[in-house]
Amino acid sequence: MRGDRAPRVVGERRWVNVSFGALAWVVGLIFFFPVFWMVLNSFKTEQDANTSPKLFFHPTLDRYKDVTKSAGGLLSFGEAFTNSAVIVLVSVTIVMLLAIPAAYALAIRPVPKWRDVLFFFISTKFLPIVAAILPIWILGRNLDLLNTRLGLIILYVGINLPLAVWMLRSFFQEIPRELVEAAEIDGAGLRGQLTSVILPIAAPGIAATALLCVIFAWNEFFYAVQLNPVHGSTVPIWVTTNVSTRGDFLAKLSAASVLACIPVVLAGWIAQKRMIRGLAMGAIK
Amino acid sequence: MRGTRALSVSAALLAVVGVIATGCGGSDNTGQTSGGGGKSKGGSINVAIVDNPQMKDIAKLTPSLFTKRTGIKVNYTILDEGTLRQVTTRDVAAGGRQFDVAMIGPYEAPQFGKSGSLVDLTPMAQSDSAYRLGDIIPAVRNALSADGKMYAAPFYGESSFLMYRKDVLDKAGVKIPLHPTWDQVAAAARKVNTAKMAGICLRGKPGWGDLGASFTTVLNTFGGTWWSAKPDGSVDKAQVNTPAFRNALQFYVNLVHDAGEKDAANSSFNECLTQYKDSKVAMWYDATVAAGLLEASDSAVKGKNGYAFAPVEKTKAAGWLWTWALAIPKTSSKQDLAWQYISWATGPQYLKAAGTRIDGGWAALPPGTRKSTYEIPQYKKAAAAFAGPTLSAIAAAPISNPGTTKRPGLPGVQYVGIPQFQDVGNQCTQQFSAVIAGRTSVDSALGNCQDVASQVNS
Amino acid sequence: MSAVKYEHATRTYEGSDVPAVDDLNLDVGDGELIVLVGPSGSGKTTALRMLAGLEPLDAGAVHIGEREVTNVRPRDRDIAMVFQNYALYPQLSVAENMAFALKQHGVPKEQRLARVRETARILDLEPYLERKPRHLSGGQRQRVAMGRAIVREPAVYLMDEPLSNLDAKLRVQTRTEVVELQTRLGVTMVYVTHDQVEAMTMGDRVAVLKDGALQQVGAPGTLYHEPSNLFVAGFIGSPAMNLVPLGDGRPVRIGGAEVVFDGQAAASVSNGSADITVGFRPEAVQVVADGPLRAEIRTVEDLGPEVFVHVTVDHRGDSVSLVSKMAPPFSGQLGESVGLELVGTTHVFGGDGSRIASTRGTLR
Amino acid sequence: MDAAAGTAEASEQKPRKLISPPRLSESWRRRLPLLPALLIMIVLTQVPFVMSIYYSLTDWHVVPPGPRKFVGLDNYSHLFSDHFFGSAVWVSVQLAVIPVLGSLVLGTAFALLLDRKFIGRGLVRTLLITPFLLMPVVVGLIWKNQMFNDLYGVINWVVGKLGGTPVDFVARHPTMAIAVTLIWQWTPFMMLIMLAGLQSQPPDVLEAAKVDGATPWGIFRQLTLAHLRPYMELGILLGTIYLIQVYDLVAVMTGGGPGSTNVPYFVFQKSIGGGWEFGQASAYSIVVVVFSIIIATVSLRVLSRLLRGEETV
Repeated sequence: MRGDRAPRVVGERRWVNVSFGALAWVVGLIFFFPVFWMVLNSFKTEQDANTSPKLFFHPTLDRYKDVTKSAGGLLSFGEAFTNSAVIVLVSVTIVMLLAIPAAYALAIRPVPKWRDVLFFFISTKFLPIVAAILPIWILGRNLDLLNTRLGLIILYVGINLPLAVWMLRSFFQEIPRELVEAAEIDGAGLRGQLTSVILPIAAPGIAATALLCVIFAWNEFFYAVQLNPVHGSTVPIWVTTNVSTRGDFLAKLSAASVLACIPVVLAGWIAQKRMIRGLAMGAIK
Repeated sequence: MRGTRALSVSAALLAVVGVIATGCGGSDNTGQTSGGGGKSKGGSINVAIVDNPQMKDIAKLTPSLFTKRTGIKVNYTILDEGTLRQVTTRDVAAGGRQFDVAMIGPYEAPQFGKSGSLVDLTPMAQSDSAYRLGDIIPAVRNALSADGKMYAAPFYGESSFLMYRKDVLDKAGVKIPLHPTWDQVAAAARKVNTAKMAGICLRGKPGWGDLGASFTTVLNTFGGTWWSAKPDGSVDKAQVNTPAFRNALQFYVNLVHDAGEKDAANSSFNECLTQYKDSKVAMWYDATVAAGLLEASDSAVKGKNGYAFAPVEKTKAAGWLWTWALAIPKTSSKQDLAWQYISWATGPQYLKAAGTRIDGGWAALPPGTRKSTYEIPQYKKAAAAFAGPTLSAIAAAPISNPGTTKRPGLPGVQYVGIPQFQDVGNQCTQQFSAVIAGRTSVDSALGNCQDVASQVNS
Repeated sequence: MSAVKYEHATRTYEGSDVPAVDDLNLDVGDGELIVLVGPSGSGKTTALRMLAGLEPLDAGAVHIGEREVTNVRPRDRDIAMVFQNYALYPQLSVAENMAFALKQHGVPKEQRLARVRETARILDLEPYLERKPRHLSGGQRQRVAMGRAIVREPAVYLMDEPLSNLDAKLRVQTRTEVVELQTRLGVTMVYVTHDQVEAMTMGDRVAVLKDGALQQVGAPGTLYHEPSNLFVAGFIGSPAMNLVPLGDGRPVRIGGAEVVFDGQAAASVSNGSADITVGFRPEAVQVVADGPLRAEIRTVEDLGPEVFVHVTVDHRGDSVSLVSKMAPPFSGQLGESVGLELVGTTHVFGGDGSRIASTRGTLR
Repeated sequence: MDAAAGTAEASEQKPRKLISPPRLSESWRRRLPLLPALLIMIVLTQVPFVMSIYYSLTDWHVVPPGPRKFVGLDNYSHLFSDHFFGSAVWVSVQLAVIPVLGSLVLGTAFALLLDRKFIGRGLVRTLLITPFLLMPVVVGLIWKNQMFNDLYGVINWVVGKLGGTPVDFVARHPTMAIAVTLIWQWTPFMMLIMLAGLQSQPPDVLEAAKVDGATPWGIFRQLTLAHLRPYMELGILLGTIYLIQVYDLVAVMTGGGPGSTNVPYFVFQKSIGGGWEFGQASAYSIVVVVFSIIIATVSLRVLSRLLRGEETV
């Protein structure tokens, strides 16, 4: 927090900066309100949650107990969490390991038909997922990948790779060409250029890309429920088991959702630290 | 300095992959069997159930009451109604081999049974004395059978009836007979309707199982039908553009507009339950299971409710029949284990054992499947206020002749038992919901619905 | 009336307690080209940025003309700045880059174009006016950056090591062009560089900074011949001045030979007891066949007009290296033992590094 | 899986001995880093795509389970006359354009706010990112039941307090209700991209502009906006790609209907959402893919500057 204190900008009247800071706070709070309301609901009884907005109520942790209490055979939060963690971490790591060299080959040392390659990558996202599920489910069944973590890992690599390649390529475009050439003259191969020049400069971009991949993979529900309803079920499936078509469920759902997004909030917070400009400046000087 | 920082980042990334890759490889296959937890004495089965409170209760009691006794481990997949239907239908119809037991309704049971996707449970049920097949309420058993073969064992049953606030209606001097007509109910609703408390809560959310269910019961009793039937009972012509259909829809829409609840076009069971318990509506026409929730200990309206049969117009009875039942897909390789589970889950012993172990107490037992449920003394006492009306409503459900004319897809009251009805029902209720929301007119909705319905040929 | 005035200007970056610029007092005359020079981290760039308004002042004040601008926004200071990496606007063409400042001040379009075209003519950038910066060479980009400043006709020009990214030959050529331009336009210019050759050749006056403190300001010659302290002596001049620390030993001896000072300063030095350091420029020491101070030739650098002879002297046990500037031809061979003779001025620096005396010295 | 990912690493790890590996031709040396990603994408996405094309040429009913009969282009014939599909496409267009532009404008504004230093900047940035961290299903339920709800919604509670009459947003204006929810959910996505874009702007250019007399607004209008343009286009492209796939928000908030059924929900209804006609559903999807490719080709190659750049060797 202290690092954020506003440096005095010459000639800028104090209140200008303070007002922008205040505006940012106001916007942040308004935008955050629905999430805050959800968190608030997670501490209410179903009765309090399903009636007109109540700010003052006696909080209870029962909803968290209901949600995490589980018996054998039922998908528990722990099991869903480990499944999701393994699937997301492995798939995003593979995506980044594939996307970084690919982006290098599309931005810094572009391959001959790099436009068509980029177009191909994005075109893979045009088929509506609701239709893609038919062949994917049948392939999964025939390859015996239904209800396995590996199945979803492979699928999430396919889902996130185009996003990662496109974003990284845009951030790699920003890298001053002469810095890469300088590293190359020093004898740095692909890995050398990556570690010494590209990663430091593009760090904000890489962090943003990795974060978005984690978010998409962590929150993916449709493929997960269709392919892994029994084993290898992920956190989103666990969250929706708390929805009920007969009876109130809002408070329970809020509690489940709060637990579900804690890891992603952490990922977001960690990624932000990488997104501070400092790094980029270091490399250019 | 900057070089080392970047190096540490990529090194960390590679390390993570290394650890995970080995871990993943290892955990990957355990992932497959972790559910199985190794081969215990009885083996393990995969069961898909809907996420209603009664189903969650049995899922929580399974390890202690079933697995301990039989050694069969049960992996539950709990999903909401829509997702469950997607996953189970494909598994049963397209051979997914993911489930050994799937929870389906009376809409699917006869169809899947006839198409040979489900195991006929009748022989097993008859030979299993503990199951007491005769104890099942006839209407419920018939709804789940085709050509005399029972394809799913009922776990939960519900009909539809009218619930109303006795105190509010008495104050307004309104009397509701035990067998009311829709005109009487509409008049009462309009009489008690105030800004603070709406007259009646009727479903308006699109979906053949939401607005579709309530509206179809009204359609039947108003003498309308979705399709006419050929002599052999198969689909003939769409009847959406008939006066009877239009009257039913006009009546339904007018009643909702005049005395209906707020946010009607988005309301279904849950929304109406919330508004009724919150005293925002005086009357409510919906599933009988609601009574259990209204009379529950923590309900604000406990003891203030009157129950009446589903209102009629041109027919003697109009209440719908729905049951969630457990079926065994033909593709399952553990049909014997599956039946052992089904006979326990839907048998009489579970009902007796669960009474003291579930949160809601005796009143929260799965209703509407067995006559013996209604003879359990503790249940009769706990569910005194609604047990009688529920049982009689279910028994009276006219599943084989819900309307005034011949129609296809019997048995079935609030739906037409043909595969195409799901899609037609969804698209038409989307149009009707838009009418309730005031976005389209009755005529254009009926026109669109007629187009969709007439694409169906037997 | 001075064009630019630093008055006790001080700046301490957050998180560090050592001031980057410490109590700087400096006056710049109207139309003068003053060069701020010093090693990296000496605070020269910070001082420039304080004048530009890109760095706030923690104490003291800055004046431009008769106006105090300490808390005035950069855009209201009527200054122009050329950055080390040129900082050209990547998306704008050369013409738009040069006209940018005028456009911000609402100068009408035709007038802007006229002034841009005029400046482009001076810097022969006319053929490139419509190009984008990324399509220009380093030298062209540097000239566009210059053009951007000239078009504005500001009160003061600020230059932050503008030539450091050019190749050696282009740097020398551009250096003279900048000086010509500055004299022809008669504008005040504050020029920052780390290259002391650039400083000596361009500056009317040169200000040497070290660790945020002003060491000395004066004409290039003064700095060269009368350095105020040890640091300035060592920093100015290439190759650097020969400096031999002698501690408090008297009489003053280097290696085998004694140094005799003439003139009244000699008395105060020879019988004082403070630590002293003796220094003399390469041209102040000559290699002779048999001088009183014996030395051994280590390397000989023949630059054409002059030859630099690097020798080592055995001084109190460890070998001290000295350099002498000889006129060609020079016949000494590596490893040959020769004598050294003092011909020019010898400077004497006290314990605190300040210069005590500068007189002729001879070795005996 | 990891073996494939490893190829890019392995070929580099060989210690650079004096005699380097056999000289790959220049274009192949450039292709090497791209190969793993490209091959994996081809395998993962084209196999299902080809299967989809095949299914679209068959009449395949799953309920009641019937065999797949090859029917050629029958599925495509009545597709163009289906006005429900037409209105679904129109809803999809609305649910892509409005949220993308809305979240882009808001995202850029928030990124600018966050690019300055102020007390608690890190916390505010976390607050602004959270909407995007929630599951779409949860977002839909929160907004439907707690924000838009006619009786219990917070918005109507505020409207009521201000003396207005509560409006049933989701029922009366389904498209706008979903669009607003999508804007709320996707603004952080755009903000993230814009923030990374802002921080890749060379700082000395900004200082030069300040010295040259540009006001903060002037700097934004003339320099920052131009610098951000590729990032905006990237945000629009990626945002649109994901927004035309939105399906669970429609299902949860409105359950479909005129003004809310978009193409994915329409295809869902045709297939596992009740129609169980996999043949027809695939046909509609292939048409969607064809249209998307046409639109993307036009927008990427003509309008956007994302693919511009010097042609290589």
